[in-house]
Amino acid sequence: MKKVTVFITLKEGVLDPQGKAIQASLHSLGFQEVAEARVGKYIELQVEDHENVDERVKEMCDKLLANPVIEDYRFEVEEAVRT
Amino acid sequence: MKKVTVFITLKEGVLDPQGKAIQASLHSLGFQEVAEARVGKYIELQVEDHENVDERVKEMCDKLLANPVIEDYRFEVEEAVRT
Amino acid sequence: MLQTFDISPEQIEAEQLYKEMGLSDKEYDMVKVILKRQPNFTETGIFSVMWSEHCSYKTSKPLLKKFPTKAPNVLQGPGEGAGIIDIGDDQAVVFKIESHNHPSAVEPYQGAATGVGGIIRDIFSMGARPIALMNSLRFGNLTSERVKYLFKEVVHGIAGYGNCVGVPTVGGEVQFDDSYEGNPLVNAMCVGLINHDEIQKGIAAGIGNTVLYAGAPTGRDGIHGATFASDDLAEDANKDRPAVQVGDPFMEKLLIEASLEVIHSDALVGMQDMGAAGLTSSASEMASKAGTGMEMNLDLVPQRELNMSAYELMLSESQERMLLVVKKGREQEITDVFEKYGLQAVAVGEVIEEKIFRLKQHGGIVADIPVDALAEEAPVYQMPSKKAEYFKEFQQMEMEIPVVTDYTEMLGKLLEQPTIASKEWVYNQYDSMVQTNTVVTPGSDAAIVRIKGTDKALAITTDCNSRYIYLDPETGGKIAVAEASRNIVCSGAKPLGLTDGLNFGNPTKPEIFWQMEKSVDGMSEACRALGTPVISGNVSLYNESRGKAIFPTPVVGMVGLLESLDHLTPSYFQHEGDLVFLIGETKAEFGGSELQNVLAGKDSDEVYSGKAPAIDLKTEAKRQTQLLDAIHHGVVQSAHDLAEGGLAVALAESIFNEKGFGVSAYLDGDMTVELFSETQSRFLVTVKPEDEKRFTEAVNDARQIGVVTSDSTYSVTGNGKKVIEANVHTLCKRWKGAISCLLKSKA
Amino acid sequence: MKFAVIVFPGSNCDRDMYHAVKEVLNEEADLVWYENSNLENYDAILLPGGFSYGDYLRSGAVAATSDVMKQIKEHVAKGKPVLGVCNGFQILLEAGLLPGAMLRNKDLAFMCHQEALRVVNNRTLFTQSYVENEVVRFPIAHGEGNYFCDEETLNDLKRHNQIVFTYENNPNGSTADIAGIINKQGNVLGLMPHPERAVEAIIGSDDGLNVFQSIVRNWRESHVANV
Ligand SMILES: Nc1ncnc2c1ncn2[C@@H]1O[C@H](COP(=O)(O)OP(=O)(O)O)[C@@H](O)[C@H]1O
Ligand SMILES: [Mg+2]
Repeated sequence: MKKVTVFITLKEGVLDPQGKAIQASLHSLGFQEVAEARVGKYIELQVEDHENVDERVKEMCDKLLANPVIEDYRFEVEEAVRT
Repeated sequence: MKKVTVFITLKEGVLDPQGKAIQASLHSLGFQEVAEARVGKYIELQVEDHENVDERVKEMCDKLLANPVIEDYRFEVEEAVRT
Repeated sequence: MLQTFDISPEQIEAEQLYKEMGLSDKEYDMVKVILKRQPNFTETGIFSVMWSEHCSYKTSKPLLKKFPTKAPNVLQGPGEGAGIIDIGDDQAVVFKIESHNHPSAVEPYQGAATGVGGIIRDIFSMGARPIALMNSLRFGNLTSERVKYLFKEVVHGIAGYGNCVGVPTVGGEVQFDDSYEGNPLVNAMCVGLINHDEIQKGIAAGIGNTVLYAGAPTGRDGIHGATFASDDLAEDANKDRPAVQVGDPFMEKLLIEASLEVIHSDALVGMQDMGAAGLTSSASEMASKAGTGMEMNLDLVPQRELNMSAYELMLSESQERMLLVVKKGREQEITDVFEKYGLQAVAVGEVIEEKIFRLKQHGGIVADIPVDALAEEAPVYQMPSKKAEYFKEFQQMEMEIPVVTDYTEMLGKLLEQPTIASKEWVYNQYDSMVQTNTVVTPGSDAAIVRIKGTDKALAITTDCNSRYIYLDPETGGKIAVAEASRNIVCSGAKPLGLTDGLNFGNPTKPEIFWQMEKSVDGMSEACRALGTPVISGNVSLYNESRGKAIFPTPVVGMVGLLESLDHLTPSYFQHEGDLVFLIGETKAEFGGSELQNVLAGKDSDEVYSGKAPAIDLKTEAKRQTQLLDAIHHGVVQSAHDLAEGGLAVALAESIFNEKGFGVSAYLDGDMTVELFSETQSRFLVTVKPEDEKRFTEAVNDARQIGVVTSDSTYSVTGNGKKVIEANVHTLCKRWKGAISCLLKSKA
Repeated sequence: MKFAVIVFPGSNCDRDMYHAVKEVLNEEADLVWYENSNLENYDAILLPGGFSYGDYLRSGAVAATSDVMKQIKEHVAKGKPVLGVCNGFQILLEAGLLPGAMLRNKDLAFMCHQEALRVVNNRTLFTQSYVENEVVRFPIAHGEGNYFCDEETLNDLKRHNQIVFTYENNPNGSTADIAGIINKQGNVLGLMPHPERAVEAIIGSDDGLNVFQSIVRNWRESHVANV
């Protein structure tokens, strides 16, 4: 079993209203040091061992998990430590 | 400047309807190997250098970024490479 | 949380572990008598949730008996998932209100969302299509960050769930008072529409029939939620709390469609949602109602997590689950329907003749309990009641007329009070129009939802001024029902009946029980006087934080019928030159008023004092009947009831819309009283000049107090002098912006 | 003419769409469950609003990958009309039938109210019954209606007159006030506001009826011409 973590972020140049709102709230809570906040998605997949896991995950991202018009993605594959 | 990445996930045992739906959809796209999907948030912060960055980020998470009733979080701090 | 493994019956008794689960010593002894042995861990848990206030109504049952519940058009009174009232043409309206206060205090988004999900299931489990949602909310004042967070998240949660399932949220109410600071109230109401021949009941009839479990698998969510709901909110509400229930509105939407499809099959015998106390209460209640027993194999129950114990499976409050009883041999027809929607429906047991609730797991019997002991025969207590000291004091107080110097400024201030201010910030986030039936959207006295294929419509409102009820529970209880009825009548509809959400503090305190008793008395009397039976309801007790109770808040959700859309009457002014009439005389009544609130100042401990406004139910009933008649005869252009802030606020609300009218009013007497008193049973009505005679003949206690103007000025002349002159847009801006302004401002 | 209203798991404006064409306009219409459907015999396809698949991941993303989209693409290739409203619009974007993507509303909140729209292009089969630059009122009800596209796409949209409806008072932050766009071929319209909620005065507006009437008129014209 593999643990795959996919990180999906908004492309540079795409406005991130959620990030803006978080930044503003952090400021109003006194965290003035936060110069920018951007919000993305984090997806954890448990994937059964399979040839070319990397390729398959890439396909999942392209077909469903990320929208190329507004999002970039990257992912990491590691051995799953299941409890 | 530091780049902080915060990973927020639902606590063990808390229902993740979004993850369930993604898993089902990956299956119907033929990715049968996906045994589980869980969705979390990924927040990238650009933080001005500051003493005890770690402590401050922990505070941000506790106060705003994560909902301690249903979510866990972890974060990484690294030197920012700004473009 | 207690661990379920390896705890023997002996240990439960010796260490009094039953107490931790919510059973008293006496109740535990009763259980032993019923079982003729010591209960095991699972059984103790089952008894404790079934005998909790939430499921058994053990302290409120004697009070609920006082409500009038019958009328010729009532098809189903309290007792089922929801009540049903006939509306003609073989159709009926189904409705109920439910609280989700404690979960919302801990996790406001999910607490509110799952509250909405739960009440919707109550409606469609009767076979009705949910057509409208309402909500009644109470929070502390919008000054602390925590309260703002609770308020925002509760609204988001309601929106998040209701919008997704496609049931419009058409109205509601929000009030703010310090008493709700640590214990907000989140009551949600759902209204459904049903054909007479589609009415379902939650019964497990027919020996040998199959018990089907449908919907989401069971996880460890909200275990002991029912007893939790019957508990004081501890200082640290986040500690030691059950895993929060998370709602999945998408799953609910599929469940609605699948459930409304299976009711057309005669293979279906009974259906009930799994609400509080999950599988335990739905299964045992279905059997108890049918006079049967039930046997279930817990190994067959769909499970989301590994190694779940029988205790956890039976007490879990995972959302979006239904229990069905289906004719033996015809399970496939039903499971096929669920499958179409991607839902699992699996056989988990059968109906048995022996009136026993028997559970098996891993090849052994894990619970064996007489069914009726869990439901009908649950203990009922007559709690001691004592007239509250504060009440005696308030009754002695002489009413003084408060001093107001600048009426224009006071009007502006009142309009900015969050309880009076526009709730647009709230309802703009709700999909109020899906299903394309919403004729009157949020922002009016009552919401109006038409019934497609007919010329009829339903009017819906929720009301409860808890300040009056705090000052005088009996009078306040009458007012709550009367106000709801007024809102229905103003829209042109005839009140049909109501659902009540009784939110109170700890009933074991005699003064709290007295509040409950008296408000129920008052409500019952008003129901009789106004002809509105109670067809369903909900009780939420122990609404306290740090030992201090909320204001007694018995919310009234009322539904009325517009027999023709021609009767539809707006709450705001319609044409320039129309005559403005006030129905009812005005007395100096300021106890519990918004004026009292504004004048009390921030630091005062007791904001509200004195007597609640008086109400005479005969007068109330007469005025409502006359006004409705006048509306039906077509002589009324708009009608609005007078509530918080009195006449001054009602006049303002009547011109705050895109029509751009103004008003010019002339009054005599004490201006503070005329403008701001909250005397009951009053209405603001506009009439075309040519209809004046017909109107005054139809309605006795009306007098003209002004005219609708076109100049966007709010003007009042008192005793011949100008006392208020204000620009409508300026006033409206203050009223509209007040809540979002408070939410943005820093504490 | 015959309409298909596609019902996905989680669609919730399907009946409203059906009511508009079937009961208000008296045209033939079916609610078509997304699985095992045959769309061949329908003249127009309507993708209703709602929360298909809970709007989990991204609005419309999961529905856009479902099998029925293949048939919808064939239908489009034949030049037959497809109208996607709200979630239907989001599905069309996710499926690549229209350019761009939806972001969360700029204020992050779901919003529901009447909005004034301008019909900037009335020379489409969906808008021919409107007057050019007519201002109409439709309800909006969405949390992710903030239309986004890059500069190049925007210029392309403008060049080909693909912007059909714009907001008079942009409520959600949409690029260029865009409320609705059409594909280059002119037979796929995506629209965030709800014309099907504006088909009877009693529910607040009947300004939306012309969208459906336009489709019918266009079909009648071409149909009669073909005979
Ligand atoms: N929680 C809410 N949800 C939806 N609509 C609300 C809510 N609170 C208030 N409203 C709307 O705002 C309007 C004014 O509310 P309120 O001041 O409580 O009116 P009333 O005094 O007539 O009961 C009502 O029409 C109601 O529909
Ligand atoms: Mg009112």
